[in-house]
Amino acid sequence: MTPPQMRFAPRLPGAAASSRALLRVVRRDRLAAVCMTLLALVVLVAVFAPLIAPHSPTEVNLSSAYLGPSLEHPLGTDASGRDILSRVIFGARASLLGPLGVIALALALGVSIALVAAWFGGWVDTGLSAVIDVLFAFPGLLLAIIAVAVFGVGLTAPMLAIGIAYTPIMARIVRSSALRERALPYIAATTVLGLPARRILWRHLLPNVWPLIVAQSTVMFGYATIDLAAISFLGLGQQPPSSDWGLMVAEGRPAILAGHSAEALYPGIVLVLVVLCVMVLGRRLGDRDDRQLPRR
Amino acid sequence: MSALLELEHLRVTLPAEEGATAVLRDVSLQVGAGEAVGLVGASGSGKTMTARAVVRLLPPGAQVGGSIRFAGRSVLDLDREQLLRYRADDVAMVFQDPRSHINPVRRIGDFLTEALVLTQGMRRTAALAKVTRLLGETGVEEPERRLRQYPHELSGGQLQRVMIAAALACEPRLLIADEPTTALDVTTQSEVMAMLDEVRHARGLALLFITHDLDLAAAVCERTVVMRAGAIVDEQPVARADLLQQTAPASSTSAPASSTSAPAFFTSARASSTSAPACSTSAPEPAVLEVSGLCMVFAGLLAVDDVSFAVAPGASLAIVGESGSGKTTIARMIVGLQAPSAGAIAVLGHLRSRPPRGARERRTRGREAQIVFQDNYSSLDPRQRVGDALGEALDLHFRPTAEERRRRVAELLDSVGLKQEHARALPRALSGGERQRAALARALAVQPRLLVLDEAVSSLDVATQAQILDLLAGIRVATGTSYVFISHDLAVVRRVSDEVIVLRRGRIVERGATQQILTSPADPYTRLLLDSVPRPGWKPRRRAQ
Amino acid sequence: MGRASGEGGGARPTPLRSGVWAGVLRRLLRTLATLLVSSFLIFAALYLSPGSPLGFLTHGHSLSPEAVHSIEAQYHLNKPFFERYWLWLTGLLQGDLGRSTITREPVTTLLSPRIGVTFTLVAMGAFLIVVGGILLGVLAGVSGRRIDAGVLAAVTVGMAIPSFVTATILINYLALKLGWFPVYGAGSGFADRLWHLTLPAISLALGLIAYVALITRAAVRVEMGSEHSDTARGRGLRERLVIRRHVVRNALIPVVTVSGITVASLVAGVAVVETAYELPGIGAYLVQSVTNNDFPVVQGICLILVVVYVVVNAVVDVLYLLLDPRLRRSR
Amino acid sequence: GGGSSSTSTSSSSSPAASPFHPAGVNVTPTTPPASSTVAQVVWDEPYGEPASLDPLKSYALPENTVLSNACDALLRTGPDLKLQPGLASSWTHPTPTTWVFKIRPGVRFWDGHPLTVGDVLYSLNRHLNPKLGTFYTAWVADIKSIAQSGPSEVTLTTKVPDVIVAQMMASGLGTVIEKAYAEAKGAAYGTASGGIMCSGPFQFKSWQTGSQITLTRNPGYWDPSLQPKVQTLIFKFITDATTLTNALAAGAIDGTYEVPIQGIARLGGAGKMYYGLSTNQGILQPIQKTGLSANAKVREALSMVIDRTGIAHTVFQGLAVPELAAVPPDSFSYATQRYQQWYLGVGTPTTPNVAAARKLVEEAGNPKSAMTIGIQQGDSQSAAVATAIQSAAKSIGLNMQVKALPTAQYVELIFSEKARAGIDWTTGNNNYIDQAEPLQVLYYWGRSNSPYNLDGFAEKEVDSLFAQARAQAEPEQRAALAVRALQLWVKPVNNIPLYIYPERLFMNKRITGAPSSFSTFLYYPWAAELGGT
Ligand SMILES: Nc1ncnc2c1ncn2[C@@H]1O[C@H](COP(=O)(O)OP(=O)(O)OP(=O)(O)O)[C@@H](O)[C@H]1O
Ligand SMILES: Nc1ncnc2c1ncn2[C@@H]1O[C@H](COP(=O)(O)OP(=O)(O)OP(=O)(O)O)[C@@H](O)[C@H]1O
Ligand SMILES: [Mg+2]
Ligand SMILES: [Mg+2]
Repeated sequence: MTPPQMRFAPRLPGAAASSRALLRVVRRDRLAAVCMTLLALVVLVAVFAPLIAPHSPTEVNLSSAYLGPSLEHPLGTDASGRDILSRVIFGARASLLGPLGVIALALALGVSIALVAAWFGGWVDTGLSAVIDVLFAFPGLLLAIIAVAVFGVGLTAPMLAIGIAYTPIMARIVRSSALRERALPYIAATTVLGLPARRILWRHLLPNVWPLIVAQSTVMFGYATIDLAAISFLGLGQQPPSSDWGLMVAEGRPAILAGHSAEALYPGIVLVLVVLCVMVLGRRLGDRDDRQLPRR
Repeated sequence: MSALLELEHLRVTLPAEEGATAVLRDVSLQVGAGEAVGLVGASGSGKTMTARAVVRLLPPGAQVGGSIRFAGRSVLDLDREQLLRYRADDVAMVFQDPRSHINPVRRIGDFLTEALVLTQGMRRTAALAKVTRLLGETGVEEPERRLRQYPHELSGGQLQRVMIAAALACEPRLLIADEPTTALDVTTQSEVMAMLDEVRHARGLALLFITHDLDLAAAVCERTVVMRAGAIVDEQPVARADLLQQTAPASSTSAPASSTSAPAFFTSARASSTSAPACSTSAPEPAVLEVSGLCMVFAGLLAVDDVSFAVAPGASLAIVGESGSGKTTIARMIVGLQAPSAGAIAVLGHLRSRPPRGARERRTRGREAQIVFQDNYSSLDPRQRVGDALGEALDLHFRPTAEERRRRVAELLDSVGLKQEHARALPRALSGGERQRAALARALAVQPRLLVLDEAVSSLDVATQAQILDLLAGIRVATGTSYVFISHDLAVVRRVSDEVIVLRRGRIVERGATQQILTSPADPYTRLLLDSVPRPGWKPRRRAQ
Repeated sequence: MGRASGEGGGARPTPLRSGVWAGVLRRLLRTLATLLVSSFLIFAALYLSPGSPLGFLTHGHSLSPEAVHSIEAQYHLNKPFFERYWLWLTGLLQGDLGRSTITREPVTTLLSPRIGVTFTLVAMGAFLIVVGGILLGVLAGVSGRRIDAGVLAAVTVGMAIPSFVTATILINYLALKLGWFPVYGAGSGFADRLWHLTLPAISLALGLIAYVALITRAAVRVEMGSEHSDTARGRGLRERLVIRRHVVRNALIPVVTVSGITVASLVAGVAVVETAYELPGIGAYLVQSVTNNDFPVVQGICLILVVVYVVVNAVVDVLYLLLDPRLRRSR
Repeated sequence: GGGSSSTSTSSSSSPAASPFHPAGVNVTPTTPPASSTVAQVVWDEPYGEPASLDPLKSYALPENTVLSNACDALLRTGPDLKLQPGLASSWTHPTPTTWVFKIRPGVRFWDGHPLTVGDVLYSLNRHLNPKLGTFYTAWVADIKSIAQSGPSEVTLTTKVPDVIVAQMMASGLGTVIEKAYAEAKGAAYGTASGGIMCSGPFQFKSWQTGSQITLTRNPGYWDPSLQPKVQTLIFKFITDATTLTNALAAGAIDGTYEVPIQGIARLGGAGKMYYGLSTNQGILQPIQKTGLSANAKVREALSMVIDRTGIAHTVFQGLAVPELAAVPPDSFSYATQRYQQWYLGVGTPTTPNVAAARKLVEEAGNPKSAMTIGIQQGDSQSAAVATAIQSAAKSIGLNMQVKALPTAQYVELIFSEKARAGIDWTTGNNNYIDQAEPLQVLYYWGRSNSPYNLDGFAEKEVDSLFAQARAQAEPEQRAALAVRALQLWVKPVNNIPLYIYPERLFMNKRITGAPSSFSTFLYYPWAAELGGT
């Protein structure tokens, strides 16, 4: 027989359920399908960037700066003669990693705080809510700027800061949803059955707030992408020669003056498209969830 | 005299995810001027949809076929202006749930006068005077003050009266009342129905009265039609009390003989369970449940006030009382979901004044007492299959082998009258009754010594109710499980309990043997409560002034 | 049936009007506590920062030890942490935010000319967000599929475009190509300032207009299909009246909250927009001061932004408390 | 001084390629003189807002661009980069360690008070007071005293014989402010609220921090040849290339030095570009005493493989030329031929020689560890240059990283060992020398005890030659010594030369007249020449 600890080991809560929900959304909805495909493509491109990119994103060739589109350079080259397509492709890594980190942090912190607060209630809830309140006093971008002031430029500090800034939002949403869920008799029933708190939290409460979390995370991913791009734009995020899309837009901006808009244009378009798709998917997931819950 | 309202072969189809569903398939009925017609049917049979079709307030995308005629005019052919006048002058609707049908952010006075001012062109002061009078007529105390209040400051009963007053304000010819009392407790229901009846007669209103309670319909209507699955069925309505009477003996003290109602599983498992005391009949056994001086205060509200009682092994105690009297609160305290403000609860002699320490004590307490909740819509984890829910309970308490678990789950499903396929179903795919049975099966899986049933059968149809009650009785005899049975349904109470306590505003007003209380109540409140329950030949009455 | 729950039971206790004020007072106290903790966090964070403010003071030119010492004394660099925090805090209460390590001017002197620009920008952004967002949302909410889908699409795109991208586009087209707006500067005088800040305000607001519009649309949708709206329709009220009296009024409650929070979040967005348009506001100055390690200025600006953010949020909460007679809110 | 500058003042057809200035660029230290008065000129400070207008703290571009018009120094750096008399009507060098400045009579501060020797002494001695924290510490270290030596005469005594410190009397070091005013203001002197009090052609009117500095014409300016023609002179602080270009194109800003290169194409219709002399240069400076960057072979290989022509053509769009030794050739204001000859003979390649460089790297043992170039955040040009260097290093198997540092950290590199940790090289736009004096290069980076000499270069011979040169007042002889020292300094590649570029000046159609040279706009009342076309 499996030891008791093993039996209550947390499975990935609702992962199957939410991927199923995603599939359902995609099957019914052409726009969502298009977005999904696009995002999948971007992720694939990011993962296999070295295989896909025709050139190295950092390979400078000063004699071939500002080339127009050609077979060799489908999107042309930038001020240093680097291949813009390759930079955009590698930029997917730099640009998606940050938001992923943000979401991971906001999820881990926010969901734990929320579940613990909702479950234990009383002074635990009061204390954690106070923490959430204080965190809530800092808009994401501002916290990121402070983090840069303290820890210096780069990806890590703004990413952590925005993750922390998103934590209270996630925590509030999850907490209220968990409180609502917690008040329902099925949770009471599991308590009366004698299930340990850990199991109730992981196997019953979390899976039921999970769709909301997924929808929220998706939308947050969109915002995190924009916020991190803004930080890069301000020169406080990733630094040259990174191919972060926000940074590329910022770097490419002066070249527009001289009529070379490609370096700013393409990463800008990809950035907007990715955010757009993520937002559309997030909203659809949220909608979907409402319809799916039993009518009460 | 031709009918005021005439529905002929009314069909309504609603757009659904795949194709369209016919919500109403074939509805034909007539309401004469000044006539009261009852429309009865199970939940989801299409009663509300019929009412909405009459005022052409169907969900977007609805397709309507057949005809609706009001005073000879075809309602479906009215143009926009005519439709507005028709709604404003001819029909009025009292909706099912007043709390959600009255704008929560506008004052009561605003709600009441809105139609008068905006559709009848009445001056506001005149309108206010009129609705004040109407409110008084419908039995709302201090009507002037109410006008300045917001909906949430009124009780459900008061709000329902406001809704009726609003419907009467424009002096319609036909009043459609959609389950106007479902949300109310029996005593209030009786009052509201009496008021409605009075007002209708006084004004010669035609009434289409929608309810799922046949006795209630019979009490106020001249004629009753029955609806099932979107169509009027041409059959004589059956009173549910009769059904209960037929299928089960009136007294539960005599053991129900059928061995099938208590499956082998319960007896065998209980016998093998070492922690549970043997079920013997030896005389001075300690009470399974002992409650003394129990109090519960919610933000200044004394919800439970000094309640004491005991339940002996194998006994069944019923708690009755109007809505809000504290029944559920007591139930929750017994199983430890809520800590009492004062007083003591002991189950099998173990005090439950503090939360359980550690997993072992949790489990022990789980085996001592279980509960089946009032609200079947959410008493099961919406993401857990029924079989898994049962399996989880079994795993926790008995650690069966996979084989054993499967067998026991099958037995449990069988015993509550569920099919084996239901093991794989998610709660959302179950009907209300099926969900309730699954919840019951989960509670039974633990083989508790005490089972608290909070309105556990109220949402079931009569036949299923009878079956479950049989099962409960069987288990009680076979295993000596004790019950605390909460219900407002006196017929059910009569059938399952030996003893009754009557609760009013958190206090016990009367207690005693079931038979005695139900037949000759001593307390006036108990009498009122009994009088308010619709039954054949019953008439709603206003509370004695 | 399932609805026969305790919900409809006995009359609820009538909430006293004083209940509202108690709520307001509680919110106020919580806000103050939050602000105090935030001020501590801001101070502590920058205290922990590795770089020394001395670094920039000398512009990379070496400094004599005496000069270093006098600077340290002037900026309390040699005092223990809590004493420095205390000095800073008590200074704050007297309107003293310390001195910039770079210009050696009082931070308040440095910020006062910049705050006007930022304030106007935020006010204009807030106006655009509230008016534009709510109008678009109501339009989408009450209209048929076509208009709804159109607004929805526009709004979603608007939400996905970062403000620095719109800034580039707007300057290039509306300011340079068409010459409708100035390409640079914050203007002087009221009308001129509004004219100068129009494009920045649009950049600032665009994504958030979209957000408010979405929320408004959803709220309007809910209220359009709400049962109490149906009651009004069933009583023969014209659709126009139903929308005005029941849909918009009720939808306003969540919308006010969201608009408020959104407007509050503008204070962070100004950093990006002011930098993109090179406006002399405190947002751009914050970014500049961060790169210059001018900690007193960073602390001062962060504090101002956080105070505005927290206070606006608190005001919105109170507004909500007053707007919704049900007062059934437990955060 | 003596000798002619390397510039051609002819503005005929576009000049042919030269190793000193880009082909097609007409370098003129002056612009067509102004012929009319103008009510207002809005000028930009592309490096941002000054931190202070106190000469003690004005040792950077933004401060001096403004200050040079408001406050007179003893000397000026003229458009041809040669020293001119300022508040000192003449100066002599009686002994190797003394400099005597004759203070011009009849000069008045803006408030009407006469400028006295007392003010001069007060101003100059402020730098010697360690409590006040001058930014000119390195220079002050060589000054022994500044004292009155006659009724209108001031004597500067240096610790060692030194000609170059006297040249610095054209900078903040020699700037004169009103004693009474400065004492009254105390620490607030030079701040936006404290203001300043000087005698320059433009007087300080207001400083709205974050937004602008406003100067107005000083009607009583003492120099008849530099009577300002602009009534109000406003400085804005736009740093973003795009915004600045747009503002210039739209006429919101009238002119600026250091015009953003990418924007020049856009400015055609709005006004005119001018190119001037410059003592600025782009170098790759090693800042560690140990590690790979200290390895002579690695340095040489790197220097060999950098595509200087590419950088000049692409990053600077043809507005720069490769630098052949880490001394800006426009600084060859005397003994020009001797210096130029040396400069052209150093032999730094302008296009990459990968094969030879590879060999050197091999000889160095094919090092695998990484080096890092630190650049200033937001300096897009240096970022592009660093990226090009990174790519070049990669081509010979060297691992080079680029790290952008916040301004504060970047400037800290110079004096904080801690800040330097992990950074091997830096490149940026702040490696200019203040005066057209090649010796300043050695003063900063060549002598062993300079605080700016970060890689620990120490060569006794260089030190001794430098000491002799700085003592030598005679230009040709000084140049001879300087060239010998420089040669020793550049031999084991030290600062790696990258590019030089003429100063870029833009004035719109309305205005003209400003001199176009770098360090003239820092140490000369350039705006007094500005006026209507
Ligand atoms: N807006 C809607 N869209 C789609 N289906 C609906 C909608 N409203 C009701 N239905 C479906 O129509 C059927 C009839 O619903 P209706 O509300 O008329 O039932 P009812 O008889 O009033 O039940 P109850 O007693 O529970 O009120 C049900 O199956 C219900 O699920
Ligand atoms: N968590 C709570 N907070 C505040 N008041 C509560 C809470 N739970 C119950 N009450 C109040 O306590 C009283 C008793 O409620 P309870 O649910 O026990 O009634 P009930 O007898 O079960 O009614 P019903 O028949 O409607 O289920 C009611 O007035 C209810 O509003
Ligand atoms: Mg209904
Ligand atoms: Mg109850």
